[in-house]
Amino acid sequence: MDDAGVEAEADVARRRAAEALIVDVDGFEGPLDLLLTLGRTQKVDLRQISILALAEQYLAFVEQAKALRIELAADYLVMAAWLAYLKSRLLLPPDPTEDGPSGEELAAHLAFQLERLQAMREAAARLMARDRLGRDVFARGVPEPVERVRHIRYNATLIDLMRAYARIRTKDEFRPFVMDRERVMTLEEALERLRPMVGFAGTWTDLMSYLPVDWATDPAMRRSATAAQFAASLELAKAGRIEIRQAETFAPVQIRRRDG
Amino acid sequence: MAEPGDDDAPGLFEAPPLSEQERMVEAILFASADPVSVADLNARMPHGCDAAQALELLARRYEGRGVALRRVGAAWAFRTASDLGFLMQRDVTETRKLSRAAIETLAIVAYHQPVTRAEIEEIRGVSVSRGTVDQLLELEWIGFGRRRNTPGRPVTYVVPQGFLDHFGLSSAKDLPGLKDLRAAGLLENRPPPDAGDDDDEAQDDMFGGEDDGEDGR
Amino acid sequence: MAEPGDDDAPGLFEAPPLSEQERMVEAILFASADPVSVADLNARMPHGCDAAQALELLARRYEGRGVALRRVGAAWAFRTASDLGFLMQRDVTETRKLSRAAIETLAIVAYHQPVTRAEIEEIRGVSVSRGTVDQLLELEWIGFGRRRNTPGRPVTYVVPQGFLDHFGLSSAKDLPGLKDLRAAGLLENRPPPDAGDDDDEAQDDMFGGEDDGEDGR
Repeated sequence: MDDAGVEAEADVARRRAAEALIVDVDGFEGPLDLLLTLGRTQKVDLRQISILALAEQYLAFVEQAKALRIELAADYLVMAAWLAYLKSRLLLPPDPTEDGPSGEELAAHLAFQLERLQAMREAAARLMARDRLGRDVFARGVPEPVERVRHIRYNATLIDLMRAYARIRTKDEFRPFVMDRERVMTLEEALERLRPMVGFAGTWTDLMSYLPVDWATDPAMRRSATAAQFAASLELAKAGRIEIRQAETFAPVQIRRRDG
Repeated sequence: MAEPGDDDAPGLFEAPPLSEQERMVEAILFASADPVSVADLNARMPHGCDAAQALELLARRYEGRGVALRRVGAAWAFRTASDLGFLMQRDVTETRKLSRAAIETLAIVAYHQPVTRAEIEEIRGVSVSRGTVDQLLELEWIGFGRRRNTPGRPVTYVVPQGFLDHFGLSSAKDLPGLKDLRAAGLLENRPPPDAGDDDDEAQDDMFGGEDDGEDGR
Repeated sequence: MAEPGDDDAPGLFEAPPLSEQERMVEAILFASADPVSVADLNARMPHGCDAAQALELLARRYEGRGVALRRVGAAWAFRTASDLGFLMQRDVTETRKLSRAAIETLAIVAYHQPVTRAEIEEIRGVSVSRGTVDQLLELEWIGFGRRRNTPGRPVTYVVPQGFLDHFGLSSAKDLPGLKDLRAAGLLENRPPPDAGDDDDEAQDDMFGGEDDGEDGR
């Protein structure tokens, strides 16, 4: 075999290897996975891996993929750009004007990431190789269900008892938080009275004529009843039951049933 | 069966020792969803095993344990020891408050014992349902006293030891009086019109009145 | 609390002898397919029992048997001895084969717990699909831990009892090779070297993926 032949053969082998990688591109789980695979071909301990060489391998891979018109996912290209940057920082003497980590620091971190991913893969393999429940080790075949028995426990304290007793004992006079309102007419009371009466008020009628007789004499009661009745009339007007009018200030307030 | 090399070749494959066979039977019966017959056991165990013999050993080993080896028809299974069935129940205790009717009825019995149902109803102002009384009886927070010597001889209710125990009282006389209730802020409304009177007396007048100590308790 | 007769009355109800307690623990654990916690055991056994002590006795009794007492986190379960798995071939339930992504994600959660999704993605160098996480959650091989106290308060993942049970681990500390990995610094979440802001961003883009599952989910 002549030299040219040997060279050609080597070339073919190299191309085949590259193509094998590329054909496999779908099988890689992202750029880091690819880098790890490439790193393993260096056949050294991952801790002694040459990141520079790795970056070159990766970039070559991307170039070849492009040449073969294989579409690479964006993150492969982002990684390629980053590795090209890393490569330049590793090759060029450090630029004192430039901030940020050195090429070595970046390379060391990438090496760490690769080593960590590799370690997790090995851990995963060891984990899956363990004796596993349902495959190597078995649980009880006939578990007996635990029957739930419900007990209801009633609870009452002495305070509950005393409160209950206090409630009964003082039922007649016990009206908590209610003020004494013997001489006050509430809005509810006034509404209650007025509602059935206005049904008959076909013509304008003085509101005061509705005042209950027994509330009309005592001034305090009269005042309360007037106010309550007026408020009630406003409520009824709001509800659309009646109309209200007043000719002038202080003139009698008149109401009338509203039809329809 | 008829395959070559499948024939009994004594000595070629030693059967595992009996103690191993016992472990195997134990594991199979433990994991199996259904009872397993001796034939099935033999089929699943290595060649030359004697499941029946292993079962015997195993049954003896589990004698008096928390689980027992049981024969189910022609097959075998582990079952919970029959005296431990109670462990397969889980008691769920729910605490509930007594209904308002129940606690009021209970309070009336406690303060007015012995008291008839009619009296309870009179004091509460509403009728007392049978369910309420039954519930309190069941809780042993009220009990039956003597029958009243009035027409119809109605039963009376009293508070028994169970009530005192639950409420931490040494006797029904230790129940706080109305004065105490007021002091404790449980009666925070204005004093009744005849304030100043001895409340405890008023209480007696009001409720103890008619049947006044008649049973001579 | 203050109710008399409801309190522990030592000596009133003697706890059963320890040998009886051992039987009880045996019965309860035998009856359950899932691990039972010590607290649950104590709750189900009569008052005054000490399940932990009984468990110790029981574990010794089952040493070398066809079924073994196994600790699973804070709980215990009987499992067939691992050398006898071959007898149970017919009981094997076919489990869906996990994808490589799922297996790796599981290992990362186990070894790095509590770990956020962003951290898993950083370690694997690719985004983690929702399906992968869902599958592992459904198998109860991963579970939710506390939220991380970092911006966005991302959820963390941890391995629960189901994981320990499936892989025959007493605790997450028994994960194979855990110590070596930690000693080698491979369980650290080492941030990328403090690059100029540009680099930082590039890094995020690279590993956070477009669907940037981190934080605000």
